[in-house]
Amino acid sequence: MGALEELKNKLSEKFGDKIKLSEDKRGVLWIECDVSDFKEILAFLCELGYSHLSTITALDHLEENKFALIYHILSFENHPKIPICLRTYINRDSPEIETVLDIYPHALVYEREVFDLMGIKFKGHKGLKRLLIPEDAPEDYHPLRKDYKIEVGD
Amino acid sequence: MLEKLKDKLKRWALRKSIWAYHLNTGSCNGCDIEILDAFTPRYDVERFGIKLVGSPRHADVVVVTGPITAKSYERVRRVLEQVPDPKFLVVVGSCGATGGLFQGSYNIKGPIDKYLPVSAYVFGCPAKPEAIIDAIYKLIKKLEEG
Amino acid sequence: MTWGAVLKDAFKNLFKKPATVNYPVVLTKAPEGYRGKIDFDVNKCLGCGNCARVCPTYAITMVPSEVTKLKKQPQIEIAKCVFCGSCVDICPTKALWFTTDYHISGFTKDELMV
Amino acid sequence: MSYRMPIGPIHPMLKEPINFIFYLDGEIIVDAEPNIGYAHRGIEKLAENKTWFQNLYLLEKICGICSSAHQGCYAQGAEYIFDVEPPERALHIRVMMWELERIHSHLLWLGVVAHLLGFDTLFMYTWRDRERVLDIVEEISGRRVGYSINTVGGTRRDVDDNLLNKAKKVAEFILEQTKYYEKVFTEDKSLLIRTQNIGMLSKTDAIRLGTVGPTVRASDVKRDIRYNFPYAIYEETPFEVVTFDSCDVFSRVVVRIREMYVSAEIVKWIAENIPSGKVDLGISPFKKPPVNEAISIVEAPRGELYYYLKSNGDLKPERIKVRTPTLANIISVIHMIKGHYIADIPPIVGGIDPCMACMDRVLLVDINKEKKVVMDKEELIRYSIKWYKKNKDIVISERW
Repeated sequence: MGALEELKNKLSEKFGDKIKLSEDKRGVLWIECDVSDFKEILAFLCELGYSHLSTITALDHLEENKFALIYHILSFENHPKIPICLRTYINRDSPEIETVLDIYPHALVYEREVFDLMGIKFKGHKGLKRLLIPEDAPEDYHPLRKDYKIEVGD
Repeated sequence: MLEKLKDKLKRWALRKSIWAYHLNTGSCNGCDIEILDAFTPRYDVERFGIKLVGSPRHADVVVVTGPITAKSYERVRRVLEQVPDPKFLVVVGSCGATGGLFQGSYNIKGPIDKYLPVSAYVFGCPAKPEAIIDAIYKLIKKLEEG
Repeated sequence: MTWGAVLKDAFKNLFKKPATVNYPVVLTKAPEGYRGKIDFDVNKCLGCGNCARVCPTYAITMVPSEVTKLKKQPQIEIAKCVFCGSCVDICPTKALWFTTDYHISGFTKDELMV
Repeated sequence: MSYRMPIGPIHPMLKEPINFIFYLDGEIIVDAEPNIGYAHRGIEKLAENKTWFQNLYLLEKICGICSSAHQGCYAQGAEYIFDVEPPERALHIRVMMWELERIHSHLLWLGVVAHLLGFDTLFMYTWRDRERVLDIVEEISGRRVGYSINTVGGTRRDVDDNLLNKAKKVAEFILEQTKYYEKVFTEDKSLLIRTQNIGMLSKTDAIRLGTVGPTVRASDVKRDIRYNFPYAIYEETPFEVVTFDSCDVFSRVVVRIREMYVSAEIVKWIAENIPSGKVDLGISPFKKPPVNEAISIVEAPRGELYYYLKSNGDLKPERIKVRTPTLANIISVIHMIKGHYIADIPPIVGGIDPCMACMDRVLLVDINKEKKVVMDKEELIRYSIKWYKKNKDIVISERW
């Protein structure tokens, strides 16, 4: 696939060993990078044409004691047919990460949802409040974490 | 004797024009569009005098859909207090009756019959408009006998 | 819309059949593939419990019975059932099937159906 | 003097609980703050406790109007995870159900917008025509709403010839009905007043605020998942992206009406050349998937629907992330509504076809006069019609 190879080369010569590129059968590009320079990569991709942040997924790796945060970005104009998922890991005890509101202003609601259900704080996000759970819920009540168990029949 | 006459008159008046009020406690809006369908030309429940009203204050039958989610619980309670007294609850959809697919979720405050007696259930996910009309029709018949 | 168009349209509607189906008098028939109330034939049932495992709302519980080979038979609770039909598909001996009866309403919740 | 006007969640304008808090300066809306979560049922946590096949029916219940979009998107994602390829005929049936659902969802929305502007007869008209689509869908899948026709590896039911002919007849009926609605919505004076240059969303703002679906296409941005990231069989179907450039509620109405043409064409094309063959791969519901993760993007009637699925080889998925299109459009509603009057709240918020928005119980707190006015949906609509008549002497309907 021409566009994918060209995109991968552009990324690897710009960031070299800081990122790990992998690609799955459906033509989705998965990038893995360190927390320190994930914003730089996001900014670079945003200029490249990836102007739409679909959503932010938070994964709870209980055993390795870390959270994974995946930024799903799409480009509609010049890189068609290649969705990109950028994955970074943060420590589970102090779940803190930079906000991306300056690159993607529409991350406002996605970051509030991740904070609400998973408990990851976004530094620099002014209106960080609960989105889906009632406000009077206890402070450390983050139901999507793996250690919060619910029993469902079966 | 006067008491019996007054009661019969009240029940006759209620039977003739039931005003329904639709209360969505966080449902997936499958049952809600079926309830709305019952008021559109094809099923048209206005033939029985059933009218969809905008506010709980002039409602006789409260048509409830959805498992009560944590956030809408407080508002549901406040709305149900405002419905005048001879009120009947018709629960539409299996998630209203027993929590259906959403049983056990952390954000569900349980089916509504934990808090208020429910007079009629319409199962099905979502229930067909005819089933909703059938339930309200059965309710009217039950009202006649008292 | 100009004044004329409204009149033309209203006039046309005069001769159209009314869109209302007067339901309680004329019982509308659901199409034959409709997923209504589930029916169950106990002597076809093996008692394997596949339907109980596959049901997304855990509406089917296995109840002891003496008719089936494995001494168990499903008991379907209509209030929990969402009529998805995964039990009908999984049943090896087709002991469960859909009827086209959609009058699934009642005054009490525990109209369990074996 | 600015008011703080909460619009409560119960008995919503669009039948769903959501709460907006508007900050008013007299009649002009200065700022708004969405307060969602009233319909949050914790589905992502439930999905982690049900098996891959049980989730098919759980995720279908996220939204009643776009249930097939959710289930199709999940089934497609699960097929990436199980690494299987569904048969061609199943893909054709799945796309037909998507398009039929888009038609009846747009018809429903046209009726609701007409109702919000006080035009109830049009609401009855659109919903009466919608019944035709619901009938054919009921025959194909067995139920009017929540068809649960998809499964991992194909579809659960086959379609025989007379169902296909009926689908074609419904598509033709929809084609000439949309001509009628296009005439009504674009020429009727009272609708034009309430929808034109209201809720402006310029092209750059639409991209900046990440709006999706018909709302972004109404601001002249060529974004459609079926065109940019084609999935299932959208490469072969006759399809072109519908955009309109007047960036207001009126252009959202036009985009949705024109999309019904495209959907009806696709249903007709599928009814004509659907390949024969198997419909389901017959994967047993107790099969364990390999360790894998996948994303699946689908164009739901309201916009781009994004699924992220992760499996760790167990019978139950490890994580399922769902991002519904309305969550993306909520931010643009806040941007659009600034500077308008209270009377314009129903059309603007209704304009993005919110699957979770509500406007019914308006509580106007008049701070200095300490007078509380509680208005509900009907009164809000009447208030806006009266207000237009008094301030802008525009007569919308003679009832007042």
